Amino acid sequence: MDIPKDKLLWIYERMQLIRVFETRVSTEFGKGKIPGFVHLYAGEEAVAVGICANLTDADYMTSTHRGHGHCVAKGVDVRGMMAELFGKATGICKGKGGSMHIADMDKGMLGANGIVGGGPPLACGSGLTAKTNGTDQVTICFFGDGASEQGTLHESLNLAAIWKLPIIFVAENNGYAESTPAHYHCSVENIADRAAAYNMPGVTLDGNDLFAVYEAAHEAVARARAGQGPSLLECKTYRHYGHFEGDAQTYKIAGENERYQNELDPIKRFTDAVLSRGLVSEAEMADIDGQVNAAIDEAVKFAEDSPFPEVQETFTDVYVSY
Amino acid sequence: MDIPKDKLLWIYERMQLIRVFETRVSTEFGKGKIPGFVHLYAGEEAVAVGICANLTDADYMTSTHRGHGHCVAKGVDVRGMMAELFGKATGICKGKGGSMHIADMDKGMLGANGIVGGGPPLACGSGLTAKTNGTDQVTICFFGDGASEQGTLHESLNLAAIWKLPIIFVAENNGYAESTPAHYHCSVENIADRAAAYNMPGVTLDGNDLFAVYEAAHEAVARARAGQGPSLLECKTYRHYGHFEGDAQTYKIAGENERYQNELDPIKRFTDAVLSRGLVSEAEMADIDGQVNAAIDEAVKFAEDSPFPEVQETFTDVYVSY
Amino acid sequence: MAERELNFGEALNEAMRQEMQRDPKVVIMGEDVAGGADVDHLEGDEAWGGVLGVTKGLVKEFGRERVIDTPISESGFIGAAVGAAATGLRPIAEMMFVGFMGVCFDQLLNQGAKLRYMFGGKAKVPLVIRTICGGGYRAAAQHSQVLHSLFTHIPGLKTVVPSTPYDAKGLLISAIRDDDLVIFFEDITFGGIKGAVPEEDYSIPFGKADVKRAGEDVTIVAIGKMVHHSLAAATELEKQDKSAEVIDPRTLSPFDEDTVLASVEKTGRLVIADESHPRCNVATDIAAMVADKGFDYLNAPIKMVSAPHTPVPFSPPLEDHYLPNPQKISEAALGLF
Amino acid sequence: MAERELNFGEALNEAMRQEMQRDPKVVIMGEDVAGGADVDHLEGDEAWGGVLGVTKGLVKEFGRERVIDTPISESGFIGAAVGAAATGLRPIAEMMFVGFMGVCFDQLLNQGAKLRYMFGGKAKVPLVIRTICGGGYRAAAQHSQVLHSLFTHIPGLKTVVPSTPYDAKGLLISAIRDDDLVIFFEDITFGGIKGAVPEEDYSIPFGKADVKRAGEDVTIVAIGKMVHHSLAAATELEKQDKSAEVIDPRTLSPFDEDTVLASVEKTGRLVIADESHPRCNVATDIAAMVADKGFDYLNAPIKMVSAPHTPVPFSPPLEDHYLPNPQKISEAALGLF
Ligand SMILES: Cc1ncc(C[n+]2csc(CCOP(=O)(O)OP(=O)(O)O)c2C)c(N)n1
Ligand SMILES: Cc1ncc(C[n+]2csc(CCOP(=O)(O)OP(=O)(O)O)c2C)c(N)n1
Ligand SMILES: [Mg+2]
Ligand SMILES: [Mg+2]
Repeated sequence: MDIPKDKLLWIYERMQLIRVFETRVSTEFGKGKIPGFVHLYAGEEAVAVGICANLTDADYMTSTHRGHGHCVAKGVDVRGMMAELFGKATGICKGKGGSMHIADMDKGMLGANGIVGGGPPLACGSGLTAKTNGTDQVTICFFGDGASEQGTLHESLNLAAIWKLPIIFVAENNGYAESTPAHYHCSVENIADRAAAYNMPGVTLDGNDLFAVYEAAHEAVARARAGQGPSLLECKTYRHYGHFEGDAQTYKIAGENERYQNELDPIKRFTDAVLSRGLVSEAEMADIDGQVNAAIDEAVKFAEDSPFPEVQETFTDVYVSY
Repeated sequence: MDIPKDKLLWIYERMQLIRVFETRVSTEFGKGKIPGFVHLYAGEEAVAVGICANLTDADYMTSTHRGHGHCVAKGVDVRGMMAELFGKATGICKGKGGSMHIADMDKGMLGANGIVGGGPPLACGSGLTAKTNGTDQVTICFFGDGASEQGTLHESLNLAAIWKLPIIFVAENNGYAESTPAHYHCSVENIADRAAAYNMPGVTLDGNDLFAVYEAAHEAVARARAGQGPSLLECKTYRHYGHFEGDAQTYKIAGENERYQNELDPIKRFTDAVLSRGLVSEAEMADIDGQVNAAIDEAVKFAEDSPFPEVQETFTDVYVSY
Repeated sequence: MAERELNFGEALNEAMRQEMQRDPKVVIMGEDVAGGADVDHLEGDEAWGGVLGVTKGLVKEFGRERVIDTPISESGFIGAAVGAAATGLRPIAEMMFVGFMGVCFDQLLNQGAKLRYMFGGKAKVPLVIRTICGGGYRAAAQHSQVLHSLFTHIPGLKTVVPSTPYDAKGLLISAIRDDDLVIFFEDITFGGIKGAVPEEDYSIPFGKADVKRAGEDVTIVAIGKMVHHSLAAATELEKQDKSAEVIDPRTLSPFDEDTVLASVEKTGRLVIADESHPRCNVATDIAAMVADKGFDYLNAPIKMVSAPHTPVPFSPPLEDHYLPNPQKISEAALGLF
Repeated sequence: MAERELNFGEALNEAMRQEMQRDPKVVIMGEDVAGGADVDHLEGDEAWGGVLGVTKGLVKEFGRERVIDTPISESGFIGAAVGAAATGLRPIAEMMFVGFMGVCFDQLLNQGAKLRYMFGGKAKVPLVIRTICGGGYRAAAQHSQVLHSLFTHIPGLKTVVPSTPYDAKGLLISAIRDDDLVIFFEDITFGGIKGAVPEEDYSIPFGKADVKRAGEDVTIVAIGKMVHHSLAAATELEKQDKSAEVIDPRTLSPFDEDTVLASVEKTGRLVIADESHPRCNVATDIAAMVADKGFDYLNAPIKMVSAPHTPVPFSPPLEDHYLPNPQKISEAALGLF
């Protein structure tokens, strides 16, 4: 499947934007600038970007604790995201949510989620809204391999199937749930094999191959828009960092990190492919790299320079009885 | 597979005991003697009895809101059961549980359950106990077609699979969850097709055919005792009554009740089979019928004659701080 | 006001019907809320209309796209209701019995209740969850719970416990129009209660208690079914020359502190009747509020009449012993003189 | 008493180790309680030993049959722990953060808490659920909750909130030996707390409060982290010539009413510090108890210092504003004079 050039450039830009964002988050976290828990998406960029390359702002998305990449791919402003991580008033959620609760309703981004398995039921909700309103909006529901053992996923897959909801369930199988390998916690080899249990199409694919993700998503999105119901895509991928910042990663196999950070890295593979096929030039890429680095520098500066919220904000955005 | 004669007699006796028990419960409920909610098992006898014919008292069982048949099949005393339904002090749970919470730890019967989907996680628990203790006890986990859409089932099937727990999951697919047909609420045709999603054997069978149930259970129980892990059996069956006493059953298809109460009735089919094959005589069956009727009469009389619990019992069997 | 009388369920049904007519974004979802989904011979008709028949007839008027039967997947469909509310629908979800809320508790605690706050106000969750509560039906430990105290504890949720058909209709209309997640409790024993209910739609504001009976000597704050028991207790107290004021808060979150404090200022005595288990319940919540803000008004200890700290027993004599009743309430009140 | 000092997590670890040595029926289960299950190169070793490392080293001593990593299936494995307890094991299940309890709430509310009662006493559920609670870690709304009030409301559960390493060890040993379902709360900020802990095993009885500081003028009842804040507040109050008695109930259910009432009888003033949301929380529970049973002792209103009725905000200045602290406690106390 041919991807138009402007989309290829957009894809490269988004993948780099995620990568540089996450690298920088790791640095700023290390400096103590970012409080709380942070789960980095670096290494999995081809999944979020390959999927979101098929969407518009009107489409919905539910996410996970590892949500930065999903947000960037869906077009959420990185300045607002970085400011949110810093807990600043200019954050996309006014600093009240933080890394695990970044959301942007204007972009259809229904929130990162600190509860593993929290997203799939919400996805059925936006799917139901689209169906009820008769629009062609689709919902992407990202979840991890660990989340696939959560009952909410089962219930949501079944609901989406019987109601023919326009949802693409995307299992991001990065091999681990915290320190627990997928081959231990999951009773089947491929999560997508479970699609049959709901009478929906299921595909397992190389999640570090942008083109494979893009194509599978393209088909699933078309199905969903056409009212033919949900699909389940499993993208096998890997996280370059630990589960969260601070994880010693002793469970990882020797050489695994290196292999995924080099030959199996999704951005490197994408770059090699488009360069070797002459689809994009090195100069164009260098240009994008420059913009991306500038955007992240600017986002960090914006976050640092922004004020913290006024303490009165503690009591807004909720009915407070006492 | 040949079933020994004493077992055939036991099977007939248990099926009749369930049938007469339930018929009588319906009558006593109609008279206002049995308070609360009552869900009758009549019509599904071949499932509970066909499964339990392969068990000993040491084996475990988890049940559902429709639990009377499971209890009787597991050997729980019908006097204690009837007294429980009447709310009497002599009830198997001292009258504190009622129809939806009948339990008998001495028989490995871990309780009916008012929560749909409440049983499967508990079954993983008794399975884990047996595995940890190194015994050959198996656990039977009964659940309805409606319960198969509950997340707890998914989690439990996966847990049992990865831990190779000695559990037989038995889907009692009676076609309805309350008034909602299985073909609406369930995204696959056969619940047992979902076994593949957990890498365990799954079989769909005619749950009104005692022999089919017995044989499938025989194999699954042997597997479990041998440490080969769980299985999923789906028994297609039917309830002769409404969801609970008082249900007008307008959702049932014309003639459906009659067909299942006559030609497809599990007791009638068993009777015809053993009689025609000369395995059991009419006299032997009549004998059993007499005993069963007497046992149920005696259970009702016992229940009626028993006292209600003393009100102080409200405060026992729990730590009461206020 | 029309003299027309409706029973409790009819009042709720009318509230939903009128709101569905008014606003096409209102949908109903839950197990058997219509019933018989995909059963051919029912055609447009329903099989159940909810387990107690409260949604009866709505599917005929609004169709199965707006009265949606769900599988027994409460995390799934309550979570879906949250997601649908956040994206523009206004769902009314029926969570059959409040005792089942445990199977979808995260959808309430961490999703529905918190989205608006965590997202810095950029989402709202206009969702009503209707649920059956209460003892007295011999439905045993899992099906007889009250649990409104749990939900009142959680920020981001509103909790409503009507005691009359009139209140039920007006409060449900307010709940449907509210932009927050509202849990709406319907006592299982209210089927038989009748009362005057206007035909037109009307709303009763949240956070406004109703003085169900005026009195001078003792204040009784009563929740749900306890309102009726307290009115009976007040009649009994009258015989002992004690005049009781019975206050029905109607909504627990928000809670109308002012009406309660003003009454205690007048009477100097407070009894709170709440069918909840006694620890950390709404009775303790109200007692604590008054022991703080109304301390100087009090002439006597605050008495709470609650269920004991045990599960609900099945056997009728035990359940009767377990439940608060008019006699326990009047005795508690008399003990203050 | 040994002079040896342990930190909070080490004290818990030792309690579990000693109980596992003593009783082969004790098993541990939870997500990453060992970590790295089925990872070949770890062999007998673990990867994590729990998210905060509290179970570190136990898998080496007791093996993966007794320190069991679970999938992220909390309903499944907490329900399994209930079932295992009912059939003879004595599991210690780790439910990482208390904010996740919503995903398995039914297993607690309707199964673990109620089996013994519903079955007429014929089952017992000797299960401990350890869980991380509390704010201050900038972990935002879902990971910073306290929620002990919810569990204290539910009959059939016991709730334990230790505040020191010494109490943590002794209470956890009691919890493991208890035949009921115990929820054991471990404050996320306690990692740095150290204290003397005897090497031998010892148990601290449930329902026995500890007077962490004796005083004459005002009683401060404080839960978990609030004990430390209240001790700091007491030091501050001392400077204002007010002598505060700080009581740590240690277990919320059972609750030691006598110690609190005796103290209020002496001081005439009561402040309760509880990090919970303010409605229907443990502070209101204690306040209501005293407003009933200790009314005559009171010389002033009862003051509660709780978190506000909002989710926990992420941004540090907001979270600091949200959380109770020594200053809020001492100010509440001073307001009573
Ligand atoms: C209900 C719930 N249980 C446990 C956790 C703790 N937790 C956070 S992330 C995580 C692992 C998730 O694994 P996976 O779904 O594979 O996502 P990944 O981190 O690999 O992206 C766990 C156990 C949680 N946040 N919510
Ligand atoms: C968690 C929960 N949700 C809903 C109910 C109400 N309910 C009781 S039985 C039932 C239908 C169960 O259907 P199925 O599992 O097929 O069992 P059957 O009644 O057909 O034996 C429902 C919805 C419940 N008891 N628990
Ligand atoms: Mg993973
Ligand atoms: Mg069924």
